[in-house]
Amino acid sequence: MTYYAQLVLNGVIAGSIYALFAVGLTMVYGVFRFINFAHGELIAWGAYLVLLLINPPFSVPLYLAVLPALLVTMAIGVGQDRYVYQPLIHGNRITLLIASIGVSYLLRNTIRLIWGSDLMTYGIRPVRGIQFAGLSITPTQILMIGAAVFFLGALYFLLTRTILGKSLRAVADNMELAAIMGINMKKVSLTVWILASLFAGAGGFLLALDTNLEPMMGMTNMIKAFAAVLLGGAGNVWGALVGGLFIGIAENVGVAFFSPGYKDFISFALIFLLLILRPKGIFGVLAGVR
Amino acid sequence: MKKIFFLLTGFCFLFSGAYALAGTNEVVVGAVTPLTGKLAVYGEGFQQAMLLALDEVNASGGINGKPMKILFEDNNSTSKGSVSGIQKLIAIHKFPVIFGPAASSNFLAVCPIAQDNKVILIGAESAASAISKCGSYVFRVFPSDLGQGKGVAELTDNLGYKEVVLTYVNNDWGVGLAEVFKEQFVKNGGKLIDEFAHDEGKTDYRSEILRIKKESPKAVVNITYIKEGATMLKQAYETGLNTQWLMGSASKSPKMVALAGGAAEGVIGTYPTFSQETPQYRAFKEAWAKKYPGKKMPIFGEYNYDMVKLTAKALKGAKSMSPDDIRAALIKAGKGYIGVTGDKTFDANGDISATYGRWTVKGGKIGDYKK
Amino acid sequence: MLLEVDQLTAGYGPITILHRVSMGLSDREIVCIIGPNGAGKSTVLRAVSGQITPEGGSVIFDGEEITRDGLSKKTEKGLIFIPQGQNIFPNLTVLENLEIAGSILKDSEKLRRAIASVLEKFPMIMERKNRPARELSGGQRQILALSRILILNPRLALLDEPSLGLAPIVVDLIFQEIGKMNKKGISFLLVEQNARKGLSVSHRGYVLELGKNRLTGTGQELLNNQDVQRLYLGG
Amino acid sequence: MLRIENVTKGFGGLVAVDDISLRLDNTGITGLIGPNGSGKTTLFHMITGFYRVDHGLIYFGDKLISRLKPHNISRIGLVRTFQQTRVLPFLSTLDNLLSAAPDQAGERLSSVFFRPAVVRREENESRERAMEILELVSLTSMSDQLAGMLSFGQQKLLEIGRVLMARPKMILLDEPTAGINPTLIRQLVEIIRGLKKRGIQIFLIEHNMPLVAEICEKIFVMDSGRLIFSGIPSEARRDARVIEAYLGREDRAS
Amino acid sequence: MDYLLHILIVALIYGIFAISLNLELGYTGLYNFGHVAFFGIGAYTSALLGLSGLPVSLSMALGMAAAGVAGALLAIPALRLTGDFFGIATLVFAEMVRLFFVNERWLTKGPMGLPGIPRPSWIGEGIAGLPMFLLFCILLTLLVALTSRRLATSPFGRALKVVREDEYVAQALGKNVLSLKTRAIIFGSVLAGLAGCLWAHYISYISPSDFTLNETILVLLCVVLGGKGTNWGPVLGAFIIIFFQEALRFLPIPADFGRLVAPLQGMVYGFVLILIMLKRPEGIVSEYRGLRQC
Repeated sequence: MTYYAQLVLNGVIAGSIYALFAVGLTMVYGVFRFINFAHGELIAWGAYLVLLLINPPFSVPLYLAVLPALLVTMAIGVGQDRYVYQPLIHGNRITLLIASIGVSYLLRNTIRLIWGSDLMTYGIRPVRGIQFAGLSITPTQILMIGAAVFFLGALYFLLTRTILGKSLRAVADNMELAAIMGINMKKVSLTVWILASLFAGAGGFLLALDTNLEPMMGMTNMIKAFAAVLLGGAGNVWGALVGGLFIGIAENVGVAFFSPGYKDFISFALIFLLLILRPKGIFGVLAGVR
Repeated sequence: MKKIFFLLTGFCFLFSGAYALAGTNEVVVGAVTPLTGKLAVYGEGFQQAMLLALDEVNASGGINGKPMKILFEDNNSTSKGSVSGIQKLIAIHKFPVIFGPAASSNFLAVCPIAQDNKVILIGAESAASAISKCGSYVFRVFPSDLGQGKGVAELTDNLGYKEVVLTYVNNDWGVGLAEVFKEQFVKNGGKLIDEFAHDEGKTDYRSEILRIKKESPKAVVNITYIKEGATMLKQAYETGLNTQWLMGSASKSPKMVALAGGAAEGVIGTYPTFSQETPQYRAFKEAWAKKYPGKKMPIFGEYNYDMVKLTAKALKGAKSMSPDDIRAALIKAGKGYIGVTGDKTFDANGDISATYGRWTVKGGKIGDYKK
Repeated sequence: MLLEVDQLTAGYGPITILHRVSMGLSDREIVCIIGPNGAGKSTVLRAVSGQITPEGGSVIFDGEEITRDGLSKKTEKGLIFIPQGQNIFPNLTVLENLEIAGSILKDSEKLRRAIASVLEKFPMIMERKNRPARELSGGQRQILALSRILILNPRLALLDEPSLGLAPIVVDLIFQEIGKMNKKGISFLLVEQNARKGLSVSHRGYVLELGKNRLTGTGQELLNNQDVQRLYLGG
Repeated sequence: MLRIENVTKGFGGLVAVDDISLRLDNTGITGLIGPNGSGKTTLFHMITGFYRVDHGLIYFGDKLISRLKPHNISRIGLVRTFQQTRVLPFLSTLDNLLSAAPDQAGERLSSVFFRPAVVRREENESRERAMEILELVSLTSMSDQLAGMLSFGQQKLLEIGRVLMARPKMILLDEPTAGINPTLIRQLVEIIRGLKKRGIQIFLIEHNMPLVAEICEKIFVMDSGRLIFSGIPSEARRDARVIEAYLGREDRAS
Repeated sequence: MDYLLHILIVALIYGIFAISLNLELGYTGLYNFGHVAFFGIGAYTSALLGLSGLPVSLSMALGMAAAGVAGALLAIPALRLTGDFFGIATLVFAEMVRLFFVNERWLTKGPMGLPGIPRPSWIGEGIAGLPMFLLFCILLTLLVALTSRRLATSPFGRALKVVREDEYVAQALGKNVLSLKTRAIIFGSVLAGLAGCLWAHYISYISPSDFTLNETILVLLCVVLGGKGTNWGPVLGAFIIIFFQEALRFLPIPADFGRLVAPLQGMVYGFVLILIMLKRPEGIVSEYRGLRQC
């Protein structure tokens, strides 16, 4: 039994990070109505920028490296929007999607150019997990869950308690009406990109802290996040959160029943089935605050 | 339309320029090497080792007075890239000898091309047993899987583990080795409690680790690479899995130990070995430290070094630069040749034989395992 | 005159809907625009409010030319627009809808008080203030949309078909509210399809047909005008 | 010819079309009018199969069509236009028409590859007919222009022409005159009358009342999803319920 | 010269692959981001059958058929989706197919790949066969391009374009949208399968890593660069891309910078893709060439 409990716990840890990625992806979808393929690269860049800062010539302590790295990640996110997506926003959504694939390719290969394809780490020594009730969890993982809870809590606060956050939801709800009501669209779109990049970058950092860095890490996790987005209903922030947890648990528990070679297959199959059976997500548009 | 014209002209210019590249006053050998892509982590080390050997060859007079050169073609770690690369080396440069790409899948993709073109193809790190059947122009200075799979099985047996969990990286090399291991292990009376593949290049193997932990095996045979091995060891340590890890040769690397950050302590593995007490090895080690100060010796670097040295010897002795003459010279050169990695006498398949050693990690360093 | 629209020409992309439409509205006046479907009534409101940019003509508000100002600039000057149909945010709560409606107010204390007074005024909305607005009935939604006028207290409100899709009794309620707000000093430019209803609460009316001015007069005059009926029903 | 029996359609809580029954015999030109949101376009969508009916039956001739897919309904001669003009912007004007030709053998892959002569002959015939129609809608000189580049009025004409190309028995026009200038309206009226002379039935939603009065032999009036009147246009003007639907109720007005 | 033959063969195979994607993406407006799946299914089927001793031409035909069947199987559920969601569904489908190749070792030998795939018997093995193989590819490319042209200029092709422009209008004009799209996908899949078969029998070794998203992006780039919805644009695009890839080998890049080539190449692809979308979404050869645009 503890075996399954531990699998679920691992799923929750993985899922909380997927959720961080997914809420960003779904916010962008909610406001701009397109799937940003390059979201994964924000994840990777967040992680790699920290790596850049902790190594020579900067040699900044890890905890000091995070903030500047996240700031640069945000700049990348805002830059994507400013130079690629904004000029295309009124055209075909497919044009946007292809352009975002282009952005993803460009950013990922820039990582390869700078850091190579090799696996990297922050060089932190592994620590024995803390044991309780037969379950094991490492301090880093506790930090991950804590950070995910903190970020998602902050997001909840922002979206439900501040005018800016409410404006953001209003734009996702009805863009035309939001414009009529004098909501500053530029500010809202900037906020969305900043939040999406922040969450992606922070998630990427945490993921790298727990495991390793490699150029494909963004892409791999973006696919998972996308499954979470679909599960929660595209554009639905809380749906994405639950979806992230679900994907995390599903693929981890799935290992007990399938060959681990099929681990990714579970996410993919889930995406495929969800798209076909419930294009609006399990929770549909009705659940939660959008 | 104009743009297309310019583009095409540009390509033509590039292609035509290439023919002028190879001069006649030097002996050039081609190499298809993974400088980019997923195997680039090893490729750079291979390249450095080859260049080290090259320096030594040229310092001692080159190939009968002509300097030797290696032209590296990247293969992007893919079979498509390997085929394109070797096609270019053969067709444009017409090199009679080519050093083949790492990873058996890539090597297997190019070996029929070499064989058909009557070009000598030499591999320094491809282990798949299928390579033995590639043909008469294909050689390797690296032992076939067959031996190593048996080696791991014997190690397991010797250490007294009768029931183990087997996991292996889900690619050509991992699967091939795992199959040889399984056959031998079961034949020796061992039993596999669980057996599964793990994906290459993942950053999270915790669920796989749990699957192992569930069986609480005394030992786990993990046939995997540096990155995957390090991640798994680290996460097993965090999870509190106490077991004896048994590994193959591809994860024997200081880099693996560094990545695993202490969690690699106590791992035991096998590897095709050669004595490190020989003067050849000491010379190599010194030369390496001199040319690449501060850089760790790469995995399989010794084999790449031996490959270049042996090839140089063969080229010196070849009657002409025709493939058949070189082939004969290579076989002759290999006979009784003791390189850094031991005896390089080729058998009928172009394979060498090898002895298998055992490595372990102790105090953060890789050393020989002794009972 | 609070609002003077002179020779306004406007449309969407290649299609021109309004052809040199002119109209005026005095301070504290309710003016209703009526006309058959496709006459361009809603387009007048969109062009005046700044949702679309007019192709020609001018809009003067309180003595100031605002023809090409955008929505938010006009809102700041005291001219607000409440569109027809989807005029609330269904997935925001009622309270949040009110907050967004007043989000251009810089003074948050003032906003808080304004919202409190709106909630006090409409108990049926108060009851559901923390529920998503999509759960409201049609009439409640319209009240919620109109609350924006109470919160922002503008000089002039442009309302597009406030009675659309509502039961007669609710329509009466809506028009009563419009009357009350007008007494407090807010002017209205309405578009109504329900011509009798619209004209009955209005001081004056304009009749449009195919994007052109057709008739004008006081509400009662137009109600009694046979031409109006003919316009709607042909003949 | 078109028979609608007790048709109902709702969206969520809202009943858009409420138990409508009507029939069109060989009237020639029939109008469907009503205030905004009265359910006219919804009814059109149901007749042409774009919406499924919740209840009720629709017959065209003797054929029950209320369960058919839109393309099948189109193929039996009931063809529609859309409220917003929808030409195919990145096809040439001529291709816009050709694409509407019914029963093209060339749309079957087997014919394309194995019976090219048949396809070619058919294409030539279609082309001839398309040129005639272009003549009719005065777009001959625009035949090889991208349809998206035509003026709005020309697009309207092209759309009518395209419907014509489909050899319809009955045409459903959704607000054909919306947003076009009076000259073009006259041209359109002439085209519509020409169609009637060829024996094609016209069923149209229209807001331009004088025009409806001028060209329709019969009209139906809808309000809030219900049919409130059917008869000749001059009677509709005197009908109390129609007046109420358009102008509002008299008793509550003061 | 063999090297040039090799590049030409690869370019032609990608030309066929690009034409097949163009049928869906260019003519029908179906954004299939999982097209490589059919390339892979064609390649694997044909390779497995060829290895089992079936005549190569027969196994190639069966490979194409298998790709077509797979296309139909994908089309039936996925066509319920439109636009970008269809794109994602197909992308995921392709990854599932690849994972199947990786994991079903009893059939595909998994990541070991399939070596020694034979060529058609009338084409010689090895170098001697290259000119013949090139000829074979040229003939097939011409055949495929002419077929695609015949299709595009036929009423069928016109109907596909109507579907692409406006599904509602297509329905109102009596077009069975679902059937047209399904047929376009099947046709596209069969041709992608052909490209896959050619690839497998040419390169003689295939493994699952040859059929990743990267290949889809490469062929997508060929189509949008060359000009989607045009007949020769995709082939032109394929030639430019393949020649560009190979030309990079000739740049005098110092060995130390060798590892930078592939990332730089990827960056260029990404950048070109963005640039095309921003500046010239219709590609080099425009579909609207010859039509007046005022």
